[in-house]
Amino acid sequence: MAEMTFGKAINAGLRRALERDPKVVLMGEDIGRLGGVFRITDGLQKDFGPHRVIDTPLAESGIMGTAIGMAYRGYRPVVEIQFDGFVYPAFDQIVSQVAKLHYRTRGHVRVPLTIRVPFGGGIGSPEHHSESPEAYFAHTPGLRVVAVSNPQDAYSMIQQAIASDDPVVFFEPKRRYHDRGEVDEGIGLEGPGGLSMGAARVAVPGEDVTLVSYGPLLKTCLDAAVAASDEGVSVEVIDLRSLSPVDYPVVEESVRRTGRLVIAHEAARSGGLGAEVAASITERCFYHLEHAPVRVTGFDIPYPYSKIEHHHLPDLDRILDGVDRALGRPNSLSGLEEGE
Amino acid sequence: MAEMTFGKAINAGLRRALERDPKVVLMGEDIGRLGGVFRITDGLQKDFGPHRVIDTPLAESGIMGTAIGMAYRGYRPVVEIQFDGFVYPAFDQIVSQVAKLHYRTRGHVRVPLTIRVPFGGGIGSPEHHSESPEAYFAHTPGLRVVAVSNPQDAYSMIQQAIASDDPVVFFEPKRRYHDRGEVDEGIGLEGPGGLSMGAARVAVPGEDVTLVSYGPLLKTCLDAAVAASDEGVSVEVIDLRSLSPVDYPVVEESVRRTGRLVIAHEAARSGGLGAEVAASITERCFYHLEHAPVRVTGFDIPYPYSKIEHHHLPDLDRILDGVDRALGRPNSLSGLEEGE
Amino acid sequence: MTTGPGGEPVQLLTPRGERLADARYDGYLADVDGDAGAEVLEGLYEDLVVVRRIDAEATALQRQGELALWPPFLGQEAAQIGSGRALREDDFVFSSYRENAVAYCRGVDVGDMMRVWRGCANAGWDPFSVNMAPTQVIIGAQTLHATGYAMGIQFDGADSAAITYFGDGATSQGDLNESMVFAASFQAPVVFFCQNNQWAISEPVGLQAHVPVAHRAPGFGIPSVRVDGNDVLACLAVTREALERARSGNGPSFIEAVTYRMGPHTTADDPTRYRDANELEDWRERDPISRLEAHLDSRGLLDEGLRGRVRAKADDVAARLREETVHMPDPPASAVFEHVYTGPNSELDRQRDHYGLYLAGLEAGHGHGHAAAEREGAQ
Amino acid sequence: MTTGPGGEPVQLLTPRGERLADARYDGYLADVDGDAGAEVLEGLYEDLVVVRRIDAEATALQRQGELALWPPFLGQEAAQIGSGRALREDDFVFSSYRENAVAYCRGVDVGDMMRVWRGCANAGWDPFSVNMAPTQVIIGAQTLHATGYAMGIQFDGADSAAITYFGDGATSQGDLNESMVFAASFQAPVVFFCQNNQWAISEPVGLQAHVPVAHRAPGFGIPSVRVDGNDVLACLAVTREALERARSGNGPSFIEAVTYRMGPHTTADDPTRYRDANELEDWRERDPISRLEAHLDSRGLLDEGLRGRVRAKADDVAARLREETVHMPDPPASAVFEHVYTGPNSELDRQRDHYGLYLAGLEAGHGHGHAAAEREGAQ
Ligand SMILES: Cc1ncc(C[n+]2csc(CCOP(=O)(O)OP(=O)(O)O)c2C)c(N)n1
Ligand SMILES: Cc1ncc(C[n+]2csc(CCOP(=O)(O)OP(=O)(O)O)c2C)c(N)n1
Ligand SMILES: [Mg+2]
Ligand SMILES: [Mg+2]
Repeated sequence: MAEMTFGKAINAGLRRALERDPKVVLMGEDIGRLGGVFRITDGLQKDFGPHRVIDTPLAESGIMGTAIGMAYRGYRPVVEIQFDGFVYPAFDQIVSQVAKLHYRTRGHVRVPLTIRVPFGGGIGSPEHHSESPEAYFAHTPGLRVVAVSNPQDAYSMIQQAIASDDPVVFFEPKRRYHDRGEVDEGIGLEGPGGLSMGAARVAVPGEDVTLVSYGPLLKTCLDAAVAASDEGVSVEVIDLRSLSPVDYPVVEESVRRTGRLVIAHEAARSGGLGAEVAASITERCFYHLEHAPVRVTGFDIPYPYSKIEHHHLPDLDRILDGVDRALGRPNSLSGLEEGE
Repeated sequence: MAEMTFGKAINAGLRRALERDPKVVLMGEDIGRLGGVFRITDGLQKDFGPHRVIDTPLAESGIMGTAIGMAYRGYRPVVEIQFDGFVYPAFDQIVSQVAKLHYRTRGHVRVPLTIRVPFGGGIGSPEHHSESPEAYFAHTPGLRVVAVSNPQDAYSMIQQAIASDDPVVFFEPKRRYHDRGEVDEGIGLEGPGGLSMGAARVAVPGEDVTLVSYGPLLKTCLDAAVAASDEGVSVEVIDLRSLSPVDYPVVEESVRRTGRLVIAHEAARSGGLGAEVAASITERCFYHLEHAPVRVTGFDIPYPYSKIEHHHLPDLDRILDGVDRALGRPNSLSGLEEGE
Repeated sequence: MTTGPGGEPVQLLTPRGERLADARYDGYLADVDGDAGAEVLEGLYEDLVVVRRIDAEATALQRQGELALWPPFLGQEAAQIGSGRALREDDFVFSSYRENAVAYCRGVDVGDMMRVWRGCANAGWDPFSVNMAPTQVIIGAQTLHATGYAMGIQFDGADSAAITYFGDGATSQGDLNESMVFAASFQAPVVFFCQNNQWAISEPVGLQAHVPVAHRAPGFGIPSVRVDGNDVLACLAVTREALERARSGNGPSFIEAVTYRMGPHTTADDPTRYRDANELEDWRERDPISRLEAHLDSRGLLDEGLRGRVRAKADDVAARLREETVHMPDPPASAVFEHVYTGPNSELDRQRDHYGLYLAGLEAGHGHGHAAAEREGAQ
Repeated sequence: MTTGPGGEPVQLLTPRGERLADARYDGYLADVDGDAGAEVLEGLYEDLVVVRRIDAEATALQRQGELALWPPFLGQEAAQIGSGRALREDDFVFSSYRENAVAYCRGVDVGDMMRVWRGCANAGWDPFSVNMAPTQVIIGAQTLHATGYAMGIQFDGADSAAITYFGDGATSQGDLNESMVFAASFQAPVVFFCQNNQWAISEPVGLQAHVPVAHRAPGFGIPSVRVDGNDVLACLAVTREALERARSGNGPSFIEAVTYRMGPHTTADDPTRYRDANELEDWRERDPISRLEAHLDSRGLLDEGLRGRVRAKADDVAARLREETVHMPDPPASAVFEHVYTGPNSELDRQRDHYGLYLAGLEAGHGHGHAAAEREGAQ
């Protein structure tokens, strides 16, 4: 076990993947000498050389498209998108090629690509640096989509994503890069209970309400569980980890016990992951639900500038308010509830 | 009133828009001399000239980006994307520019763009010609998203979309282009009850189940209502028309009466419009629901080749099966239901 | 940009079939000009005739309802055969949808070639069995795959090359231009082969490119050549030169083959709506097959023996194509769910299982059966 | 591609301040060379000094925590002022994020200029009040807007022009290349102004462009020129020529201004991680301001009077900038919901109303108040 930052944990996971398989190559803007704008690839070009850690021209469609070509050639590219907002120029190559090539060729061509996307807000950046585009990818069949919430998962899941023969969009909560945590470097391609990448995790067990999240808000949800417990409410926090497919059995088991579900994410409310989780859990547990699933999300707005971003981002209070709403508590003030 | 095809109705609506406002320009691939691959712009370049109906180079990001520039200059561009699958190269310009520019500039810059997208499957085409990408855009704040299901709406709503000062993604169900219907050419920018573009429409009133759809499947839903009524089940069919924002009061009022909701679309199930409608209606009518909302959708697969596309596309039987499921009927065979 | 002596596209065979000497390119046709040249020329002739026959047969099958669609390459045979025959087996091809004559050169089975166009698959063949990627519909997308593949060749230290085919319309797409940026930057062993057939559906090349297409590449640091795309020898020679450049570590090349799409864009298109019959007539005179025939004739090779052999081969291929196409089995429902992922996927597997139950129920007479009845009625 | 006589970038002022005669460009500097030239030169000098001061003040404000971020243009003043001062009021500018000296030329208020960088807005100014689009973060995106705007000018029959600024890194993006396709195809009155400052964050220009950037445009049919970007007169002259071409219906132009980013990419960047101190030293000798000072001096214009006036102006602008920045009011919560749409939106309006209720409740002591307390604690 070693304590390390979230960012360092990804770096260590990438290093393991590069060591393990000579076909693993990293591609992206500024990832070489600079080590990436977040220093996630720090030192890797120096140690593995410019053909393993490749600074590319400034063109995201180009990066994605050439990575696909490298995959045809037997490589296992790990693409870094510098910030969430810059993934859109590559959207066509991701949606029409990366996601579809294995299906198109009836299994002949595998695209074991990992697309690393630092995502989410809260770092005081200008526009396009704080997007939460995960729902676009979760709605794209052929992709696997994961989001990590802590250094251990970051370390293990990046290796699992790279080892996956399916393309994986790997979301990293950039505002947590400097958070520290214990990392067992023995947990790599498989965890104690098998792959962690596809498996939702009960982060805090509880009895009254199921609180589901992923990525950057997981920490806020953990705080919410503590705060709620001070008020006598027992919150079960689930870290989805995989956003496509969602590991519903874990959420279902929890909601059958609690009868109440809150889902929190930074992305816009309409058509976000929360809608999918709410709809699927309602289908699976309708007769166990005591209350409609509650969504605590960003608003349906473009990401706002940094002086007001704290209004947009669900914080501890809004998540607690969501928990109250799920409990049908009268002090709830922001509900989009029946009858209002 | 005149009978015309769906395609001709859009053509007539475009013509009215071109006549009404000299700042309206059409842009796209092959829309001039050829009149578009579906002939939707047939005759318009001849009558309005090559500066009003502009054949562009073959580059969707370029079309969208130059259309934005034209909007800066006071124009009101109507962009044709030749097929749904070709909208992705323009995704960045749509998501990061079209959707955000008004917000970015605190209202100084308006982007009254209409993005016409022939969408959906069922026409026996090769890959990339049968996509249903509406959920991507409905999850993008700043855009309005509509889908038309019949010639009258096509004629009226295209004019309303063009007149809107917000950008509108306008989905046209290409497999219905040859369907015929009555069109009242008096209903243009405003209908008898005001704008139709934003307002969901009760296409068939009913009492037992609310069946919500839009675009190409609306016709199938109408057929389903007839078939169900033969079996003694009264289905209320709602045509959403606007996918962002969804006109929830209309759906809510219906579900409060029926207690049962089915949502049908061609797009993949996970993260589709159905998830959003199911989640929102559950929030709004939880205590009125007799059954979990039921989704009848395409599978979570890339669009399949034409010989098997009929399996993927919800058809009359699958929609009726969905209605059965919502009614808790035992002959339902395909439910993703609680307890299975 | 390299052109012929008069600034015209490089031509080694005139429309009348005369072999023009060329200081730069003759070296690349040593086999053609040498003693065993007859065999090479006859091979090319056979290829041209056979692929034209494939094209005609596919067009006919579409008219007969056996194919859903077909993109004819009529008129573009020399560009595709000339370049396709320059390739080595270990080279890799990334084409668009119109390069079925190249696919023929790669050894793609003619039945597999029709699979996509009949609607029986999204890709007709195993790309690794013929070293050719599947049909690409998204204009320009494949050019990046070729460049990435070529980067992989380079990292592997191999001496093969990638080649990518695309149309004049594709030159407007960001992806093609980004491909050239990457190819130049990494000096990747990739050949950009543009078939400028003058049209992108209804749009003339002048709308895409204000100057000749081949001008584009040098601005990216990539040498280019403009070649007569209806001259199979010239296409062969310039492609060989480009491949040699790639193999010897000298980076990418760009070839503009000036040709003409004699048919419609696809069988769904009606070109009379947008183009002039005269244009077609002009290009008919530059037909790639008559040109090679004239040359063969001038070398005394075009006898009835050759004609007969080639015709027999074409008949044979066309018959096989038809046979394999019309008997292609419809894929089963289960194919819908296969190969989305390489392994299990909880959500999709659930959908598959439920749909299986649903179908089984329908089969057993449960459910409604309206749609199935309708489909049956329609057949 | 046009270059100076030796194939070097066009230079009209040597680093020592000598004015080089140039048959092609002298005509564009008649005002500078003429009797009233002193005024023009002094104006340019003032601009250069003032914008450098703006840059320095903004950098300082960032270090003091008053700005969240700042992208310095230190070293690029001549490219921006030379081109910016060539523009007419009715021309329209589409820039990236680094062209704040151009914004200064357009008359943007210095407080507004800081708005984005303080995090008080996504766009600092009303684009239509200064005919300059807002800061663009997505690399290359604005070049298409410029081209479309120019198409609009053309359709309107006006004689103004659009100009778009972008970096060397942007030349790799599909959007810039598609812009050139559209501009050439429609012969749109647009000027592509590339500030090649040698770096795209940590990536040297050679990774993006295998040959000089200015080579790119002619392949699209767009005339280009390579200019010394640290020579304010040369930048002025070549931009005037390009604008004249645009106004007279002769289509687009491409300018590569060869310059250097003397500072970090942004205040968040540490360039010592990737570049050589020597390089910086070399470029320091080509400083755009010292060069103009040398020239002014050689014309006997650089007296204490001028220096004093310019310094006073710079002091004044800097003071105003600081003042407006530090007193910029924080926007209200309601701003979050404003201007997403031009009119009502049922879903968003509902979210706004509920959030209003929620905030009012928090204010009144309902709810939890943890996060608010935390934020307060942090301040
Ligand atoms: C991204 C994208 N946009 C539009 C289309 C529709 N489309 C198919 S073929 C074609 C014309 C292509 O012309 P060209 O590149 O010259 O190739 P050709 O068909 O002439 O061989 C168009 C516009 C597409 N397939 N992909
Ligand atoms: C589409 C996109 N990709 C990546 C980035 C991140 N990024 C911001 S600036 C920059 C470098 C730009 O270099 P250049 O175009 O030379 O302009 P300069 O900063 O030198 O003025 C990068 C990679 C971005 N803003 N947009
Ligand atoms: Mg073509
Ligand atoms: Mg730069």
